[in-house]
Amino acid sequence: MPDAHASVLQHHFETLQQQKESSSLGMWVFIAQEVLFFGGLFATYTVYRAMYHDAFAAASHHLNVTLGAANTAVLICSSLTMAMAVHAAALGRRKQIVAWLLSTVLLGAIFLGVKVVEYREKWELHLIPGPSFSAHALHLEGDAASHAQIYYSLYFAMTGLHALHMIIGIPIILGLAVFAWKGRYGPEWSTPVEMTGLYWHFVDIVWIFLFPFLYLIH
Amino acid sequence: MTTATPATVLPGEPQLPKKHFLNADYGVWSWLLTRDHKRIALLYLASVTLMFFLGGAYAVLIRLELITPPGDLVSSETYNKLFTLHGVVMVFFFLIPAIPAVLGNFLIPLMIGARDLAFPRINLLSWYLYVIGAAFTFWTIVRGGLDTGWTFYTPYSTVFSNTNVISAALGIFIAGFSSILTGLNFIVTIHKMRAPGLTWFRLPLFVWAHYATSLIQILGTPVVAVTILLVALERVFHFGFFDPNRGGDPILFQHLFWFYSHPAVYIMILPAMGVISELVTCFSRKRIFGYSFIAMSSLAIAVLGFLVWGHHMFVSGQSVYAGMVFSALSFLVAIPSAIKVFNWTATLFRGSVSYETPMLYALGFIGLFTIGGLTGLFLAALGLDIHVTDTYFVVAHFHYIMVGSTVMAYLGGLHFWWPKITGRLYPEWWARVSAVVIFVGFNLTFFPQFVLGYLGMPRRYHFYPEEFQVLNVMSSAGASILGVGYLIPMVYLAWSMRYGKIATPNPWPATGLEWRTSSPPPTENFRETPEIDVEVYDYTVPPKEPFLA
Amino acid sequence: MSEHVVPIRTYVGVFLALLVLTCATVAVARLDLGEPEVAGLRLPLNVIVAITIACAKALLVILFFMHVKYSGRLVQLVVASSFVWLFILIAITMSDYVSRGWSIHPGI
Amino acid sequence: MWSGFPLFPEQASSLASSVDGLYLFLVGVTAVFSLGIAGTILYFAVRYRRRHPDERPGEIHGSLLLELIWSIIPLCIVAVVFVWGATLFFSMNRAPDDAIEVHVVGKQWMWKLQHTTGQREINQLHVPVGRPVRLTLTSEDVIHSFFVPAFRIKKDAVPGRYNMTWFRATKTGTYHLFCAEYCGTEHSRMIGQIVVMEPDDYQTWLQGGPAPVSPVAAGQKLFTELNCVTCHRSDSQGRGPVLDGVAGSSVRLQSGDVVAADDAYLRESIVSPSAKIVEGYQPIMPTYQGQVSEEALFQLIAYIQTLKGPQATPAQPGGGQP
Repeated sequence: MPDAHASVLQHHFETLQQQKESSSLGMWVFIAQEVLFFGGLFATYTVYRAMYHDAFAAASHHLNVTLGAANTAVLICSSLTMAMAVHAAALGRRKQIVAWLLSTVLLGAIFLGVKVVEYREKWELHLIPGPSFSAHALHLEGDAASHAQIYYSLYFAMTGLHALHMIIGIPIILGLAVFAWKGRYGPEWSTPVEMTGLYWHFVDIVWIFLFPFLYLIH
Repeated sequence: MTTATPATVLPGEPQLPKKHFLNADYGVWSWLLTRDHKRIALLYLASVTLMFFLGGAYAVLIRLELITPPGDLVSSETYNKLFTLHGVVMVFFFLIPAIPAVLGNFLIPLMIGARDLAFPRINLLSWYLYVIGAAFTFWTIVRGGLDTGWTFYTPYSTVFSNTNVISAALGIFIAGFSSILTGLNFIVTIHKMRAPGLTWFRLPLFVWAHYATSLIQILGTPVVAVTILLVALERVFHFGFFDPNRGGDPILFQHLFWFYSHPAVYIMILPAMGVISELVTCFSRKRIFGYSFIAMSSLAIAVLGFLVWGHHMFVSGQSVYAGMVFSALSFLVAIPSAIKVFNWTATLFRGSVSYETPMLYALGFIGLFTIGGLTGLFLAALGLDIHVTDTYFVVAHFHYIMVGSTVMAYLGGLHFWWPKITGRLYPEWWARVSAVVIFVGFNLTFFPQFVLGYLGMPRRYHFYPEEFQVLNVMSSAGASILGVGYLIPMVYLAWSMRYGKIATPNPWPATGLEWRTSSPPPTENFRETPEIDVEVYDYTVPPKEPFLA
Repeated sequence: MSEHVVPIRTYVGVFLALLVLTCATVAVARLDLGEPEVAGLRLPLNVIVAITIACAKALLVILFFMHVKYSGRLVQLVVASSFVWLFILIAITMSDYVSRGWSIHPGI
Repeated sequence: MWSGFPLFPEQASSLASSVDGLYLFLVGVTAVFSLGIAGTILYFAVRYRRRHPDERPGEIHGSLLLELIWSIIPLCIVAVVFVWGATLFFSMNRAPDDAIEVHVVGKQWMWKLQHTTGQREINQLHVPVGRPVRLTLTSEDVIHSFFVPAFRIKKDAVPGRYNMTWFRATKTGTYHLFCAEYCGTEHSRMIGQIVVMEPDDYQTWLQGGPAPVSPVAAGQKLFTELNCVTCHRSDSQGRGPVLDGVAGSSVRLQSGDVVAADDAYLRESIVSPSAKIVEGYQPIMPTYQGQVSEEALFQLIAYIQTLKGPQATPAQPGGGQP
């Protein structure tokens, strides 16, 4: 597809190879930035977990491990479908790309749906940090309740930012699916799919750490 | 004015190229939707200049207030907002973007022989993020200001302040991403877009410095972004992160904040050092002394800079042992900085030194940076820092680094590349005068503050004891000179855009690829992709011919 | 670099390994592995196992799904440095908290 | 305005001259280096000024030897400064054992100080010359910083925790006390005085005014009023650990850690009782966060410190003797 080749090469690059490598490096640098962005939260988490271990454990026991584990599996599945989409894009299999991308979106949506269920449960039990927070459901009182509130503050900040990343990712993947349907991606040029894949896998990795850190405190 | 008006162009006089990036297209949208790194650099130039004078206006009010010991000009509430906004505007909206986003943006593609940065759209997005961040800051000001200090220390910022912390925090958060994306663009560009034959050790040191800066922007900025976000969550939704009444630790905020904000000082100073390396070689007409040591010291500063943040917290109650480690590492940063100063000095040796304005700024930079750097040793020394931290000693120290050094380099660089950017020369006589005025004014303003600080005058004080008045008056007097010094270039640079003498492609003359295209450069920078076979800074031969059609 | 087409077998293998590790981390969390003391340091085994499994999973995703195994040195360097910086942030911050309780009368 | 125009702060504590020593050393280093560099630059700039517009000087690439020299010499200097500074820092953080205790609470925008003898002061601290004074600092609201330039000491008063600093005044007189950490609107008014007196005058000062209630007595009263005594009985039959002799001992916790029962630990045990559970006890104690002021906490701790434990028997896990 020489025409497609010419249209995707941006004017300031010499070759398509240079353009692909730049995109890939750019995405990786962006992910490095993301690592440090979540890193601030993980550092906060580490400090308080070491400080208030017991309250964190008690508070975490109220998370639904089954839902968390199921969601982990869903996200891993979505990573697989994303990887398959990238694979199909590299081979230029138009319908396969679309199918894999849409299944990724579906799995992402399931994850978010489960997250909504979990959040609602916390809402009903007054576990949303703030003035209405009550550690009653956790059977904690006094200072332990405050520390449980720190746990829930971190829980919502971390899972919330993670979910936000997914919410940003889903429309991007949908957009890719549209372009894929139009036959934009093939062996010559599939960088957008690849880059979105990297982003999506990164979001998966964040969850891989969030799950044991938030749900499985012993 | 010593320059002629361009009423008549004599034969043999340089002429502007017919087509260049400034006249490639006309109209507001040709600027607001541009993807040309040179135009984006000029958008940044206009915005950071605006922010510089806004921040400067706050400084004027602060210095006016401090002429007398009692707080008689403004109320304490207002005074606190003045220094807070001075800090926020200057740090996040002037110093951090100034050299990278203006000079770096304009020059990096030119210096490496590329047609643009790797991601032109993201480059434009960076500018828009900057503008949105600045808009939030304006909103903060209009709504009544901010009084937390630019450091946003908790729990004051999260629980006690009654001012507009949220909008200010959002502004900084957004501007942070502007900075991250600029860094990302630079890293990819420097890695992937270098002209054929331009190997790493042939790169100008300006590029090396920006590479190191970008590393900090990428690896540090996200941490302060998320920290600011936590402050906002704690303030708006009463999440508990740093509030001691709910078991939070305010010192954790300081760790997270300084993890970025100490390296942020290197975001300001590393590009400045890059500028100085260019200026010193050009005006000594001699290869930089110890090229690889200067290049590597930039990286060393960037990496070591991440390991020293705790030296802002020696009196906070941080563990004594952590304090010792931070102190030791802080001293190590002094070494690469010293290496640079010595190498610049050695570059002059047996050179052919001329004293055009950029060189005056460069020499001024070396002097002020030396003092700023050496006073950093006072603050890294544990037992001594206890006395001087949070006093005017610190204020003087970081102004020597951030204003004395960074702004000097910024102005020096702006003058140096002004002919390249606009195609016209600035009036040399006025420029030299203003360089001297700024140097003198700066020292008069900030040197007394070292003495004040050691005497024990705390920073951020609206009222102060009478015995500190003489030094404060000296400082304010110096500030008025400094202010004039900053206004003069503003005037003649604006004037020269229209009336300045037409510049040749290489007026100094200097080596470096940016001088081998027309002034101003065409939109695509070079008519043909340049090929490089020698390293930059080869001053033994007359300047090479430009790559012109 | 990104031209390398990874066989589907690899993806499925990695996927299965990730699922197995997820089950393992849940299962291990139900056990109390104790906190044996080694050379004066108490090692909370549960935490160590959980982190190890999470790191293994992340590594699988990074190496295979994200193709870092097949990427150039530069990308590998970027990935490594982001985690090194994360480590710097957490480790140095924690060094303050860990040593706050230490006496400043070191037996003199 | 020219009256009293000092260029150097007064030295009024035992540490001041050591800090100034390091300061002057560094001023010397700064002067030598900056004048040296400036001089060299000026000399080069004049000596090698451009004499002809087409002048092309020869190349010099660099010199490894020079790079090594100008890396190693500064490294040696900063190593000396580091050790010097760290030594000073350690002595600043290690109060002599015979120090007078003063409790300091920072609050927007005043300093509240209390002596062990019971005298309370606001924005003023009277101390005898020649005796070490140990300050335990905390804050009721935001972070403040206790700064006495003449003593060269400064320490943040951080809400929720205790920080410590100390000084030994060497000269009688009145010295500035500043809040050095920005704390809000009236930050620059959060100032006070340290009055250093001859020991005899200090004794007179202590005896002047109405007879104060000592913190220990106030703490004992609180201990009873807050019903602490119900659980913390001295006969090991209570639901809480025995407090006799706990202050200054090592306590083994439920988690297996052993912690030193210093002021900070005692404070935490009152406001965050669940954070560190003593081995063998249940986390049943309610928090006193917000119910007991920082000053009352100091009093309670002062009282607990007086509970000596000669009667502690090995059967008491709360006693903490492993």
